[in-house]
Amino acid sequence: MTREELRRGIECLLFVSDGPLGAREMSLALDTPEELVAEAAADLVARDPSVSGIVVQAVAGGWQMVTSPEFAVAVARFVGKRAQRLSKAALETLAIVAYNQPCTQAEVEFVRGVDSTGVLKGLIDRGLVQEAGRKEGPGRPILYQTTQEFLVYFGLNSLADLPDQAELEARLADAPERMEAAAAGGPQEGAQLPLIHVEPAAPDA
Amino acid sequence: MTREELRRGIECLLFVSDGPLGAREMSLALDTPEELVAEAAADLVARDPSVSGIVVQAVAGGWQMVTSPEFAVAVARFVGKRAQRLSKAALETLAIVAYNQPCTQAEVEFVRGVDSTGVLKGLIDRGLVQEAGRKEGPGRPILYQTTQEFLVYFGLNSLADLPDQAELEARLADAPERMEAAAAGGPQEGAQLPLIHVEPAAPDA
Amino acid sequence: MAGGGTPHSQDAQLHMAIDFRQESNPSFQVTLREFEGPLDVLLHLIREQELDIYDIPIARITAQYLEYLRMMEAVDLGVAGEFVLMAATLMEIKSKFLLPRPPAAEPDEGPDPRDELVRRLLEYEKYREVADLLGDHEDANRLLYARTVEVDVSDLPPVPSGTVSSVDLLTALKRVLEEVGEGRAPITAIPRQKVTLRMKMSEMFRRVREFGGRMPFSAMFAQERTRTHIVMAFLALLELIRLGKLAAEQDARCGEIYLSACPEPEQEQEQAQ
Repeated sequence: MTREELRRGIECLLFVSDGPLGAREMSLALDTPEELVAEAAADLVARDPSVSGIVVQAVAGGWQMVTSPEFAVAVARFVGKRAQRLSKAALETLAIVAYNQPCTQAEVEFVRGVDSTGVLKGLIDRGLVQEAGRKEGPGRPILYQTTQEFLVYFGLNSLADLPDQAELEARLADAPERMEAAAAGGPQEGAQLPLIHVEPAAPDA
Repeated sequence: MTREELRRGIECLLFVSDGPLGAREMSLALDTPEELVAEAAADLVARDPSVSGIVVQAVAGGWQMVTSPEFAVAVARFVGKRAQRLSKAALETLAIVAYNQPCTQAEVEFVRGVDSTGVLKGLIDRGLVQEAGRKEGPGRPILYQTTQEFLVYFGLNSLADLPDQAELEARLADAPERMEAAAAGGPQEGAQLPLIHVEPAAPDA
Repeated sequence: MAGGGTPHSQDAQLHMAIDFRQESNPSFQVTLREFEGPLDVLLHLIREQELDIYDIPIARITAQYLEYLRMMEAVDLGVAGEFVLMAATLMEIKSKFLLPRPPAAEPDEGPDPRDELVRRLLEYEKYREVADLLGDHEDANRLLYARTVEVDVSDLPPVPSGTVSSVDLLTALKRVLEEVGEGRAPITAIPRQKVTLRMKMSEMFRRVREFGGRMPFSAMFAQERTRTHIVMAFLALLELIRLGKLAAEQDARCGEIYLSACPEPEQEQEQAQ
């Protein structure tokens, strides 16, 4: 199969799939080595967007077909309402779970400083967070982790797409209104603070 | 909107639609006169098939997107793997296992009258059937049983939701006898053997 | 404790300017906006006034925070336990500063009572940043539409309108099974007989043909007395639909499913030849 044919074959599979597809699944169906499939899929991602209204996105470790953002309005008019945007509380909770998974509700609440029962439940209902066993120790609390759907929803290829500690520091420092405050404080001190550093709710005062 | 843009817009709509779309529906979503939509859709139908694995077809009263026939085999292989529906052979086998679990491949084959190696393997791959230890006796054959996934697939709460279980369980007891009878009886009878074997306990002729 | 977290979240639109007129403070304006919790409020106060987070003027921040709580109460937002707890924490830190301490020149004077709070604030701020980032991703991805495909449509017979999914069929089957559970003939009373899928298929097909036109799904099971027979009949129906002998239609989601016999194009073709 030529690379061009392979690209068309991948398009066919992505078209009939109801979620992202990995190189392995496609390589089985197309009877072609995984590496070649991955290369051809990458071609599709990089394709000139004027070629087609349908674009291929690298997501959740695989690929999926979506409509071009160019026609979001027309598609929305046709498809109707989408699910509501996530609340700020939900996004915060997701951020904490994503960086500390698997983690418990108490750990989430420790970071956020507020009860998170309802938010967590909402995220589970939307399929963005799922249970991941129980933590050893007193009470054996439920552990949570983000799902595959989480990656798809945010268009992330993997958790590694999220900024790491250093990138985050830089982002925070770049925010113009914070420049002064950051400069005044010791930057070394800040850099040492772990992002992924969640403690069980310590006995608060 | 340029004609090229319009083509892309039409692709988006056809992509998210689960059936053919007419010019009128699309013209509303794209806020463009019907004639222009029809022209651009015709462009897509006439498009060089090497551009994309997905082709636009003119069908009664509109257009729809389908995979290129070029990849029919790959798509079938893929869809087959993922198929929501089970083949007839799979359904039969599943029913036999469900009613007689745990049971051996030989028992399944006795009821179905045909070799069931492939079918059983398929069901195991799909997670509907799993191994359940070995049967005591000559050869210690592998035993099979249905999975949790089986219940989910059929929307059952438990195996108790299946009909007449007790009756069927009782039948398993005299399976060996029947195997002998079948061996003597010939393939025709085997082929006619019931899927769900509800019959007198007395041996058939 | 508040069940849903932020007690003021219902009030995102509320913008209220309040003057903080503290003793030595310059007049400071804070907008009552949607805060996610006490940490969010504190960060806002610190960042808005461009205070040094590593050297928080604890008395000033405590006063402003308490003022904020009063404000919440004043507009009847209610103050959740978490907010009160933070107030207590702030006051405790403040009180530690009031205690006599060794001369400031001494380098190793023990932990600053603010350290723990600062650490939590900085950490929280990072997650808040990630949350913003996720929000941007969400916005971008909301413009993209994936297909919602019923996987296996390739060999289904063409169904004119209101296509029926296997889920619809299973739901219908469950309804029928539930009916059996309540009060049809007891299982023990059933005459035992052989049932094969093939037999059932021809029986069901005949029944639909004889019915003429669209036969309601529920009527298909009127004669089935046991769960076995119902399950068999159902499997037979699935097969008939798969083979393109019967078509299933549904006029409305969750509505009655109708079955009708499909014309047999292949045989007709053969006959024509």
